[in-house]
Amino acid sequence: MELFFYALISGILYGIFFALVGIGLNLIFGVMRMVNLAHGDFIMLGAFGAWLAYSKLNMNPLLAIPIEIFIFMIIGFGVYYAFVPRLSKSRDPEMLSFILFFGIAQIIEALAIFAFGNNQKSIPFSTLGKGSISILSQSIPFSWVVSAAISLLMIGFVYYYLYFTRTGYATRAIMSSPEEASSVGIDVSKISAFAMGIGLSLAAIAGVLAPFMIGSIDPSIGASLTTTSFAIVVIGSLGKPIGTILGGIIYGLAMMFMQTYLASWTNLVPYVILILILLVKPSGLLGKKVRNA
Amino acid sequence: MRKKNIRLIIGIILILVMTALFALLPKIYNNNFLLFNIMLYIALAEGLNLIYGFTGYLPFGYVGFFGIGAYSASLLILLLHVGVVPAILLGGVAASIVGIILTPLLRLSGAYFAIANLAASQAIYYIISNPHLENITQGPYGIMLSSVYDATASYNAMLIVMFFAFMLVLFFRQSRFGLSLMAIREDSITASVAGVNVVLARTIAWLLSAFVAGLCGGVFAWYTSVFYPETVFSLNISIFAIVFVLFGGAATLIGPLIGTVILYGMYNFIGISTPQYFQLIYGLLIVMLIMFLPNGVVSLFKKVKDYVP
Amino acid sequence: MSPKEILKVENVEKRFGGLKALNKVNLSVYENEILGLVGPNGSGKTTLINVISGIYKPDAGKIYFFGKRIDGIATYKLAHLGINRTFQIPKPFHGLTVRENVEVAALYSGKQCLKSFFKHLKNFKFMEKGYCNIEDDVQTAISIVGLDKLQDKQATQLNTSEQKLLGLARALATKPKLLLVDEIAAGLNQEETDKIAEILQTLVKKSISIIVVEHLMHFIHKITSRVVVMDSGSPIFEGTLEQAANDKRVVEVFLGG
Amino acid sequence: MSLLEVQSLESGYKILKVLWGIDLNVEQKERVILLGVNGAGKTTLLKAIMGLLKIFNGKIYFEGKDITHLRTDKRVKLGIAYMSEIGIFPNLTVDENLELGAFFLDSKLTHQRKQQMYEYFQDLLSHKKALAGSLSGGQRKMLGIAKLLMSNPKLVVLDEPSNGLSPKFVKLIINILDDLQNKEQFSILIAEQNIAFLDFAQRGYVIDNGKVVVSGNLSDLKSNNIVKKAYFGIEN
Repeated sequence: MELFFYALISGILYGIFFALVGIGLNLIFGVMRMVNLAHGDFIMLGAFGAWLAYSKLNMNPLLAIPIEIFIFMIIGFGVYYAFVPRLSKSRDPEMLSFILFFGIAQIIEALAIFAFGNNQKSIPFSTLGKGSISILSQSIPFSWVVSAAISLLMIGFVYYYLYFTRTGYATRAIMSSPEEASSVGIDVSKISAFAMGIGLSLAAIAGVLAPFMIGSIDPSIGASLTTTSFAIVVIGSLGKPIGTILGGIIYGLAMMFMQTYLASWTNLVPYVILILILLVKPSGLLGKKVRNA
Repeated sequence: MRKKNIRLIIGIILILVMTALFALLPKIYNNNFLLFNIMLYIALAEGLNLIYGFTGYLPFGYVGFFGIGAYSASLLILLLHVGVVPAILLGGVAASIVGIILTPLLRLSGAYFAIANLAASQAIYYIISNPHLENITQGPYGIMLSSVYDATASYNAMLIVMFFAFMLVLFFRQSRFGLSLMAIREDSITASVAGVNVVLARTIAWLLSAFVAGLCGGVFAWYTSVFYPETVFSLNISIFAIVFVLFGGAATLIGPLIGTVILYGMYNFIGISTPQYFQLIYGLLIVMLIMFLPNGVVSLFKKVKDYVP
Repeated sequence: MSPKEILKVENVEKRFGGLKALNKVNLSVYENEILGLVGPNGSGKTTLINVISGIYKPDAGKIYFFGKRIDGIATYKLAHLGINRTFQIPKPFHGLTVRENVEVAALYSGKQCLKSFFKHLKNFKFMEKGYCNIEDDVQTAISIVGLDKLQDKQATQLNTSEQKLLGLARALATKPKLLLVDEIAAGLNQEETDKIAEILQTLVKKSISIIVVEHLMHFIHKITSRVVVMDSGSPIFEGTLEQAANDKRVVEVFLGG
Repeated sequence: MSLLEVQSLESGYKILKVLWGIDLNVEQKERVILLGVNGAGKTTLLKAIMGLLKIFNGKIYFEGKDITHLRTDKRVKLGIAYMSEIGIFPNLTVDENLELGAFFLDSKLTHQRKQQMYEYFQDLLSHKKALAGSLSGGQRKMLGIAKLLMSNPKLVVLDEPSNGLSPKFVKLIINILDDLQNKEQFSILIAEQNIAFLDFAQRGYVIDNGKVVVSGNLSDLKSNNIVKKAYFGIEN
């Protein structure tokens, strides 16, 4: 029972963090139907941002968050205007975006190796607060709680943006139909570029927390984070950013319970979940994105 | 003479020249390892071309079949004492069987298929490398095949597999079966209206593609004789094959060949010691290709397009 | 002697979610006729075509083709049996030439042909010309629609009307006995429309029955002897177009109440 | 100067040309109807006017300004409001839909305008927080019209507002439009196949196969034979 509660609590905390990991990918897909295969690499960059702040500038890594939001907003606008309008006109935007962002992922990873080397880097957990706190008589590291709280806060911001601001309405209008959106006077490309900026910033913020949740970081962690993000997003339904919270928590719980009871098979979790969901209920979770015949 | 027949003749000549070249090169050039790897990637790229080029499904987890081929062949040799050649063939069959298990993935559209296939290959990797299965797969500790090691024979086996992959692609390129596959790639509903059994044709291409990767894996295992799960399930194998095909041009015989020779050559030149340089270059190449040349280098030869095998 | 009935649609229903796209549809097509299928958008015309050509499976009802039940049979098998169609928006196989487009369709147009395909596959003769003797079928189909001169062109290089003709040629290459033509005149000018009307009329003389779905009434008027008017998923009228124009219910459907 | 002037417009979808040279104009405060069977090109024409389709040839002027190649959202800002056949965002609430109808106005104006709309459409007020997709067919059209008028447009362009409605609701919609047009004095271009709208309009065009076949004032159009010819392609 001890183990069960531990797995439950840590699973939920991790789940909230993983929701943040996936939500940017889903936002970008929902708004512009682009598959950001470099999502994990943007997370990795965010993580290195935190590491730089901590080890080079002696800052609290959390202070990297506002700076990263600023930087990744700009990157988001750049990426949008450089690629998306042109891709949208092609015959198969979804597939081409997939390959294009795969290329971008390779570039990011290579540049990260130039900048940071191949060695693993880490930030001591204690920078987010020392010791642990007791929840349901389970001792949980304080850094997990802080990370989960920040993740929740960020998801709250996304929710607020989408459901309580006019730009947010416009963003949801574009998700529902770009054509309809432009015919009520919405500048679809500007709002989409902004969504790209938000999506990448969210990835970066997840990255800032990654050293505390995932452990040490290196430039190669991007690929598996991308697949994990896909698993999370697909569970919660693609194209619906808020659904990602559900995906994150299911994923976090599945992982923690596996780690508690069947540790050596934990690595399989994201892949098996992803395949099972795609096969069992592809139409339900992916809308109409299923091939005919 | 019809363009198609000219194309066939060029294709056959090309295949014969390439095969002869790789048969003779070891006598004058002693970097046997490099030659083997080029053949390996040509075969893998052409095998991936069967499914990506002709049906449009991008198998990001193609390496899964390669790894399955390597492990099946090795375990058959080690545990059941099967002869090397039949073991490699059975490795190909094993890859195809995994392909059959994964056929439901073909129901998914482009990007989801690619991601699901990637996930499948990772799942296979984590199963095979799991320490709990040490008694069967040796888990993470890898495979030792030194008892059957034979550098020359395994090199020649690779030559045959490459030839076989070439012939399959040429068959797809020239035959009406290949034509119906391309029709499916363009529009599966219209193809079925034209009388093509879409599901069957697609599955055949998928299984043949898996078979080629499985054979490559088996021969690779024989040639290297010592390997770890992460060697034969390295995502880089998928990525290289995909990039080579994209670069050269899919759905042709010569595209993946050009892609492999140029890019693997470059990799060998600058990449092995500092792989990030190569990674940067092919990352940039992909971005440029998608933006400016989505059909690969081959599409530059528009005028003679009909003669490109 | 009454003309032979080749297609019989019996109480066919098709739902999409809560929406009944087809509701108890009964319809017959006879030998050597062009039947016009008209009605407002969303009345179920294209859905009916999709059900007959096997793209959708009906939720209820039966369809007979030469007395044989065909509802729920896969599209490609229907193509082999002799039912084929064109699409409103032409869908040529890009990257294939005009001739190759038609070849794909001709390839599977008969059992004997299929057998010989595999026989030659076994003997590795698959690349030889005429293994399946489909060359004649391909050429016939191409010349009926008049694309002979363009047959080595890439399908993408064709204009709209040529792409529509290519769609027709592809359908003809499967040697259909029943041809479903979905809004072929949309987007064409008068001259091109007339040409297609002429082609369809020659096809009927070759014992191909045709169902034409069309909004262009003068086109329907010119080539059909009988029309069926659909509304909200059911046929509400059957007769000549003149009779339809004077039928109170039909007028109501078209002009609103 | 006409409010909207369309000159020999050709447009369509990718390779499919649907409009073959359309001439049309709408004057200030005028109600113009566009009749034709489905597939005649009505929706295509409206989309082309809104900039949602590529213009192959011809010109579009709004208040004398050439808007042929202007982006859709900028046209809306000039004062053309458009209601497509769907007309609403089903995944957004009623209130959010209205808010988006005047997306480029400042929030104070938007708020005032919203109150005005809730006054016009009492029914919508009681469903303020409901998802637009959960409304009944009639309510959706009301919401569509309210959203349309949010931005105080000079010209409203409606695509088949009667689509899917029972004759009773069609009457209701016509009455609402009639009433609002009298109050707010915008111009209307309305595409319909339901001739119940004939009485509502002052002038109209009948299009067939992407061309204007008949145009004129109400009495011209009411001569049943002309409409029938356009609808059935036969004379009798």
